[in-house]
Amino acid sequence: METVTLLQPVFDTLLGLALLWLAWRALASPDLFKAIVLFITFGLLMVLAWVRLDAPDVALAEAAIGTGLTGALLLAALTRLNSKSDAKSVHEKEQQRKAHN
Amino acid sequence: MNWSAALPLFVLASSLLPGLVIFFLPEERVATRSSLNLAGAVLKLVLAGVMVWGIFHGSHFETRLPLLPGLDLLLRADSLSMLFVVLSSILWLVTTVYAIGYLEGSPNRSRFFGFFSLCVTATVGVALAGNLITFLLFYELLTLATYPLIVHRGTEVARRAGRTYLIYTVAGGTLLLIGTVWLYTLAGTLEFTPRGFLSTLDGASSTALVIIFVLLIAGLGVKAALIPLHGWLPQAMVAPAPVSALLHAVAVVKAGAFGIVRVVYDVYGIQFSATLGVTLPLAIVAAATIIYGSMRALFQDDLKRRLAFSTISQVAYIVLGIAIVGPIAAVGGLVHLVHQGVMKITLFFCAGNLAETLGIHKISEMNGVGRRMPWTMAAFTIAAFGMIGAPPLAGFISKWYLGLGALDAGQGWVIFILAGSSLLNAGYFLPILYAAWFKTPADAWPAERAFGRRETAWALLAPPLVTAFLTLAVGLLASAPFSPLQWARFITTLEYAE
Amino acid sequence: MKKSNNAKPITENDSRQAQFRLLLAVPLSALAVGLGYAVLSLPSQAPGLSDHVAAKLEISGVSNPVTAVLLNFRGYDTLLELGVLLLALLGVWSLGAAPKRREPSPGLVLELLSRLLVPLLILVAGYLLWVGGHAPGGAFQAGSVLATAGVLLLLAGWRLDTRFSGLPLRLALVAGLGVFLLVAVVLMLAGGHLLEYPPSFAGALILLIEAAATFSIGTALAALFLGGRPEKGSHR
Amino acid sequence: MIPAFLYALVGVGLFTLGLYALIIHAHLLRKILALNVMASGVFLVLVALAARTQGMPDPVAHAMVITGIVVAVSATALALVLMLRVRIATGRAELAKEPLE
Amino acid sequence: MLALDIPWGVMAIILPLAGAMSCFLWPRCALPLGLVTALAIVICVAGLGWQLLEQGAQRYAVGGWGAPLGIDLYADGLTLLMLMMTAVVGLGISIYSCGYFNQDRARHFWPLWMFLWAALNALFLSADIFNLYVTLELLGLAAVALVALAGGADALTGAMRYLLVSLLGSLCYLLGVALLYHSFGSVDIATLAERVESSPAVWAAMGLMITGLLLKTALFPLHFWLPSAHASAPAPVSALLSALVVKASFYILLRLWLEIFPFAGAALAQLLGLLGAAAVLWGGLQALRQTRLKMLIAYSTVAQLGYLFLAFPLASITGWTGALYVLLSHAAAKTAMFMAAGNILYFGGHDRIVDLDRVVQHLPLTITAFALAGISIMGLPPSGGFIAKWLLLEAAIRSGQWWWGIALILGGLLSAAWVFKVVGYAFTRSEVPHEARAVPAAMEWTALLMAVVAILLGLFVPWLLALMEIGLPFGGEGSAG
Repeated sequence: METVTLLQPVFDTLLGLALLWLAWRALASPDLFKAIVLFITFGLLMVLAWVRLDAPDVALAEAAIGTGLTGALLLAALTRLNSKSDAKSVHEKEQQRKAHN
Repeated sequence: MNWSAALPLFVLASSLLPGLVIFFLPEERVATRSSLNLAGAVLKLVLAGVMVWGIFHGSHFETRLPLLPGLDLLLRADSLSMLFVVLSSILWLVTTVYAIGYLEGSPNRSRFFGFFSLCVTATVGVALAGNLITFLLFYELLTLATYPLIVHRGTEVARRAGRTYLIYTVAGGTLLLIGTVWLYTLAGTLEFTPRGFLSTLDGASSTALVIIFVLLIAGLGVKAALIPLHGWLPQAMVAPAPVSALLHAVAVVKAGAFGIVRVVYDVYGIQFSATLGVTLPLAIVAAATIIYGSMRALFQDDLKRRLAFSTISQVAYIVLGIAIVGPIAAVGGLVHLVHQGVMKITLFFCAGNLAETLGIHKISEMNGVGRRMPWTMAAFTIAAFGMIGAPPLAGFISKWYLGLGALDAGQGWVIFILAGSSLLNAGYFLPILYAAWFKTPADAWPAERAFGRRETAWALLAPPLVTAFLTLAVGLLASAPFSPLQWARFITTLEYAE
Repeated sequence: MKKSNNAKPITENDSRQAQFRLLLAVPLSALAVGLGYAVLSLPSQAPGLSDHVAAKLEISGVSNPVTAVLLNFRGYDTLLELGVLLLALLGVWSLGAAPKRREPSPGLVLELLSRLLVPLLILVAGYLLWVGGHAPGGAFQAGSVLATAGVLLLLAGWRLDTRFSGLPLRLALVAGLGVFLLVAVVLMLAGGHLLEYPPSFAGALILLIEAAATFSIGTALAALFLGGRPEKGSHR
Repeated sequence: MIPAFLYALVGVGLFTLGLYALIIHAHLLRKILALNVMASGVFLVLVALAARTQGMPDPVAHAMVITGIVVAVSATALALVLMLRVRIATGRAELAKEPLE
Repeated sequence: MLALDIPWGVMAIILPLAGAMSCFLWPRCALPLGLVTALAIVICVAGLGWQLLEQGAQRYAVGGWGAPLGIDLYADGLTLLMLMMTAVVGLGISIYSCGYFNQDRARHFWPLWMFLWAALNALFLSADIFNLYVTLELLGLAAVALVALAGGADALTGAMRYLLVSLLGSLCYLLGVALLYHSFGSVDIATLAERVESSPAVWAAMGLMITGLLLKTALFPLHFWLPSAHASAPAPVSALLSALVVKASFYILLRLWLEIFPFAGAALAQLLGLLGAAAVLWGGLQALRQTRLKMLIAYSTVAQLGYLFLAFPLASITGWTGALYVLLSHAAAKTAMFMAAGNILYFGGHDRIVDLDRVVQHLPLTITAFALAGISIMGLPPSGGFIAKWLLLEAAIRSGQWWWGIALILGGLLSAAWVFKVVGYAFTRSEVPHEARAVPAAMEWTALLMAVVAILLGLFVPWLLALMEIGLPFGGEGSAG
């Protein structure tokens, strides 16, 4: 029991630092896919933070929405951003614009 | 609402409502439009007559609508406003007839007559305004209503003239607004009161009051075309002749001059203005404007341009009459408000006739035109002699009282201004008359239109004849009751009472 | 204003950018310090509104305080929030149709996973919804779990049948907000304030609203994942 | 230090970190990520400070955060689709430099 | 009096929400459904006005809990005027968009627009700073989606930038809400006003909230997102963005300033005034430089928003009334202007200012609408704009801070310059016949009607001021002057 209470501040500090570090990595990563994965990891750590703050409802919401769905949305958007058909339509647009000018 | 409160509103509505209807009339419904216009003009004249009669018998006409907390939209008929209302009602009727003839068959007439009616509405509003904010409101409305008339022809020159006009008048209106608001914060009221409402004011610094005076006069001086604020007027003569007539004789220029009278008499009060020491500078500006306008007029070959510079000079007489502190000069200035209007409108009608019938725009093209258009030139001659100040015409009365008043007030230098100006007037009008009557005509006129046996259309000929007759009549009958002179005397006794 | 692509301007550009970043870091650090100071200056003990909530929890109809706040005390916020979700979907749909499905076959693993997980997730959603009244959980959590199931199905290649992609789908999306609004108005018409539950019905009404909301949230989030409005003929 | 303030400070840090990334990154996906990090920071401040009670943490703040999370995911979804449309229309998933002329 | 007991304000929030849902459910009937809803909202607002006149300012506890636990709605004269503005402009826009959008666009427009209207009404009625955050988000997302409705690269980019700015603004605001809530344990404005006292957290909250709201209100220099978003949106959307949406965040700012941050101090007020003055001049100059009509009008919005902030350093009832009058008359006038621009675009397919002479003459009603709206914008009498200018100028001179008057005057002159630059084309003669699409009469007449409203605002001042004084939103009589 004693050790647990002693460990708690250490854990909190580590978690806080990890959150900041992950956010920083996610935002600075040159690779978009990596950035999104890091962001999802960041979300998972947020869930831990909510639990630590005695907010289980928020933790659940974060786990399901903040991490799960946002992550899925981001990955789907990235896929479409890199996909061929969209790139093709860009190309078409560009050609159309050229034809216009 | 009883009748005496409603009458000022009716006077406004008699031109506002026809104007609004006319905007939506199809171009080809000439008869409807003309009858609407004329009916409005006649109605306005009748109503104005009723009000004059009523005031003479001691009635009060006042309409008060709340505008802002502590500030009302106030329409009030006093002796000074009736002078202007009657003048504009008569001249509007005449100009309407003229404009109907002048614009026959040209495009965009519904638009033209719509704004034309708005313009007169604004002028009458300026005349009837019972406080400074109401005055400001109609003064700005006048700016907005005249702009479309000036650019009516849609040419590049017209647009440029319109732009110049706007730059001047919007800037002027802004100065007037600043002055008005500032005055309101100091005085707490803006209602025109005989002999002013500022002399009793405690605690307001006279510096502030002088600055406000300068702001107000500068704002009004733009429309009154005092130098150096006159730049828009010569350019604005690109507008159709009825517009020029209206601008120079009734609406815009007069609104400015009338406003100066109001500010000096009913806001500051003539005695208080003299105490503040603002009247002498005003008189000097007016005198300078008189001389400058006449000098410039001397060198113009374009007829309407010459008339425009003449206007600059003549309107300053009104201001001069006010700025010479003394009852006799004041009579001269006030009566010139009417006299100048009647004379100048005649001249512009005639210039329009020459342009419309023969295509003459320049004085150098006018040789012998008196033989081709004797009636028109006769009217022109009467008005021109009136301007010069030949007795017994209208202009003589004004100048006589101005001169007398100046001597009476101990401002002898004004006599020299008057004499010089009369000489200059003669200098720019007599050559025209000489050329028109005595020189031999050229082989062909620049662009002649045939009008059967008459020299030009009836609608174009009748108005200048009427106004020329008026020029003669107000001079000859100056001592009759209800003549402009007697009315001006009535006003000055109020201002200089005590 | 497109930058040309040769090497030199880019390095120049880069150094300018680095300067800008450094310049930006200064005020932002100041902001962080200031905000941190402001946060630390707050008293270390503050009850907030927890006492108020505790006092009224009994008549709120549920025993989970967060659900009580979400659906009862501040239910109006939640009502508008369901509006936000629906609105976001409307916005996405107004931007265009969903992209045509590209993946020819979802792959065995995904297919198997979805078959296994989807029923489980639906069960979990139902449980969360039910448990929300007295323990952590509730409409949003349940709805998002439901949406996860939907996303899995979509990933596995499943598409809503054309018959249901019109009005039925829209009804499903609107249900949450609609039921919420309807309950609110009916309560108001019954003589109370907007959303003023009679304590005896509060629990049941909240569960009704939550059920509808769960369904709509799940549908809406899954539809958002689709990234556009379902067009007729874009699927089997 | 009680964890409440620790996590609140981490929240402030995430907020500024996100703001920094929002300004410096041109790519829209990164801007959207940055906004999400900022939002997490704000939520963390809200929930962390709600833990300054004797017993049960303040549920009102938790409810606000759950509301906030749903709003955030809605906005993110709209932003991602809009980003894809911008990409299709202009060929780039970035905003043109400000047309200050 | 049964009708007096109906919570009209609540109805004004519920109806557009219900309208949005039904428009979404039955897109084919979106137009009639939307119009009926619009009419119903107008009736509700009228009912609320009557209620306020009879009973004074109203507080309504949603859920019956009451602040601080529950959410309160609050309506006083200020709320009422904002709701009336929204109702009038909203009705105009609803009618206008009948002609403007084709069937396909209308299907998306109506539910979004109804959501936006609901957000506006909810925002103006809310007395709870967290609830205000939710309404702000509702408003922002609806506005962004509406901008993007125009399609095309410009509109999409504009919408994207607008979305990012809007979200950033909301987050700043929300962090401020968090600090305030945790300082005083309430998110109810009235409760906060009682408890508030100066502390670092409150100052931080004030900074965050004001910055966030200024970002959304597009006060110079945070206006960078506005021109592209407002100019590229479909015309009715541009109108409602300029007329209503930017005003909503200003309204929150005003409420917070008056209620929660009275200790903010003169320095901050001077700063806001300075930014306002800069906005007036910068917006005016930029408007004059534009070559496209809608861009010009959008920059004029930047300038007009600047006027609103001139009232902060003046801090008198006259000043606040003046700012409120700017807000109202600008709403009507700018709606008319964007509608007029929309008509011109609809007719001729472009809005290049130099080529306007070929279009304008065929649309006399439209150009009249533009000119009348211009009169109000530049502050010439008789118009709402003139009254606003008068009041602000009076307040400036009375408080001895005449220099704010200079910005006011210069701004008026700048707008006069661009208004006449455009109107001047109405009088030129076009030689080239233009191939054109007939503009539905409803679109021309609504534009004209909105412009007439802007003019009429200048003639019914005492009546509106009497409404404004319900509940004394700007404090008691004593602090005048």
